[in-house]
Amino acid sequence: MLLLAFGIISVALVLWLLHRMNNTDAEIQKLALNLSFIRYTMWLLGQVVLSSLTVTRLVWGSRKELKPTIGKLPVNKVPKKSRVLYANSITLTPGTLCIDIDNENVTIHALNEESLHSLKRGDMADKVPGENKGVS
Amino acid sequence: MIEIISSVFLIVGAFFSLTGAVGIFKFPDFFTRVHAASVTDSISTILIIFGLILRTDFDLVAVKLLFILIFMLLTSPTASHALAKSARHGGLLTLAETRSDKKVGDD
Amino acid sequence: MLVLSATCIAILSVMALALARALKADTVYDRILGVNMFGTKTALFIALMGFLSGRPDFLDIAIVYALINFLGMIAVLRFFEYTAGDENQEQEK
Amino acid sequence: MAEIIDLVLLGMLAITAFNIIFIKDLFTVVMLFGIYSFLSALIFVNLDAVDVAFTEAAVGAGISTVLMLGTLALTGRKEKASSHKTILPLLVVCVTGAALIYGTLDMPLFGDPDNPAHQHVAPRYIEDSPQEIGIPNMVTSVLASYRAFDTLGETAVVFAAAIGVLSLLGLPKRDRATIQSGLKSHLVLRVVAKMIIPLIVLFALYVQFHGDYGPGGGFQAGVIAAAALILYALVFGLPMATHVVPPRVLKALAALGVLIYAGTGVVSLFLSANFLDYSVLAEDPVAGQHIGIIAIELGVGITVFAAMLCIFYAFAGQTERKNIQ
Repeated sequence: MLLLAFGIISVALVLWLLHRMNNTDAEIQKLALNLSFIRYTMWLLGQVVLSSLTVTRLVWGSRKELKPTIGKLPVNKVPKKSRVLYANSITLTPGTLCIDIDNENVTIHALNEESLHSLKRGDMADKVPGENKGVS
Repeated sequence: MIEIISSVFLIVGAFFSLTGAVGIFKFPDFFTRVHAASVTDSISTILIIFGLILRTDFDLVAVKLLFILIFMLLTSPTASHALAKSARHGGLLTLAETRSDKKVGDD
Repeated sequence: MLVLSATCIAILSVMALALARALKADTVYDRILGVNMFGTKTALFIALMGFLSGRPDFLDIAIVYALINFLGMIAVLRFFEYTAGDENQEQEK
Repeated sequence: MAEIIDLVLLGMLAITAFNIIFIKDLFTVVMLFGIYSFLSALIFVNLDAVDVAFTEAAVGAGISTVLMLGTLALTGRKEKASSHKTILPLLVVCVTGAALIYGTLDMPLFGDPDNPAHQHVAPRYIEDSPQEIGIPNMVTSVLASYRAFDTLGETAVVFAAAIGVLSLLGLPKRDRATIQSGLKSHLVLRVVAKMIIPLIVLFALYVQFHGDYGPGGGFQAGVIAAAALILYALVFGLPMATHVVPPRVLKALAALGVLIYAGTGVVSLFLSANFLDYSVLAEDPVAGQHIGIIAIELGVGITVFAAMLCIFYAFAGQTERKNIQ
């Protein structure tokens, strides 16, 4: 009972602090925990496994296969809210690393051309959840 | 049964972890090494934490493990990204750029 | 139990390798990478150790480790923003 | 297994320490000190000293790394070449070390139940605390009840440290400055930091209120909560942070924590018991103990949080002032 009360107090305190922070920096984030987000997470897990295998092959294989490249991708298709999620997904999948993100482009460092190409095809950009229906 | 699945998860996770650790020595420059480190951060963390969750009674301990997993999956790509970004802005060149700068075909 | 011990040892050697990377680094960024990797592996290691010794309340410490590691990374990056420029050249060999 | 882990950890600790001695780049030294703290906390974990490890990880690896980096930003990162002769100090250190090692030969064996330390008051704590205090985490019951007076002293020390730093450096003013001082260009960092800061604060409060049952307590909780706000200040800039938690509130909070702690003691005095004897705070002595422990842990938490954040504000304010000039 007492612990429950403390729990409620804690949550209230955190919400109040967050409210103050939101008022100060005026950067409010909303993350919709809906079905599409969960589906995206599952898909991302699969991608992580696949690309980990690629990097593992590169680590244990010879150095010749290693052809690091750098490239820019447009992010116009990705809604503004989801861009950070997009950038972090790129970094999370081994083999591709997001170096920079601005309003138009993400700069990506990839271990080989193959992984850069698969990003260019735009699977991940299409799958990132968020209001894809053009509001952005 | 669950025990076996958990063991497989743990061992594969440990293998990926070691792979990443070897990678940070074997890869030639900073940016490629970040990739190697991200193997240990993403897949091996996921596998090991899931392997441990399967060993709990799915109580508070499992929730805490899940909390660690979410926390790490949020922070570690962020840390890699921020580090790579400041390395880039600090003027560190990637391998391809260094090679084209020198105009010499090394190794 | 054997599997847990084996995983523990594997993570321990990963930590040792990360430490070696942090001690012997070409650039300062490599060093930070090593330190960061060391920190994340430590958090995992504590979680494993809690299961190995049958005391999962160690997990609280693992959480603290993950958190503090991130804070340290950010502090280091912030330090760079301050001292960037004048001292970067001498770091790159 | 535990012995092997201990040996490996000790080995890594020694290697790190030697490297710290020989490296002249202070920035690297600070990072290695972070690793050093992590390693020593790991050793504490391995020795089952969970609460100590908690503190070491939070304070040693977290806050002090941040503060040392803040200092480096003020002073510069190269160690001055020493002009002293090194032979004599080395000799003194070697002799002292040898004497200390010789001294350990007289010490009782590690983990020996006949150790004087295990004979004196420890058995009484271990045997009586379940009935007298009735909380599962014995460390908390020793720290907050049996040894409450010592802990009051420690809290006062933290408070005094904050006062000392403040009188030297001074607090930054609360202003909505237009200076861009955070990591403004790191979009990803800002978004993720904003997401995890509530998680950290929530975890800190969990540690605060759960200290009677698991590892942790007021001290650790205060440090973690301060870490969350330090993260905020690092990412969004000091002016923003001073706007969220104004420095003058912090000053008041630091004093308030000590006041709560000592006030609990005074209340028990008025209820005709000894200073900080909580048994009289409720009808049932055990319940009274519980109330007292929660109250003083809260006091410790508030003071530590406020003091740590005050010290960070003072350092960061100095750094920013230097940067503007």
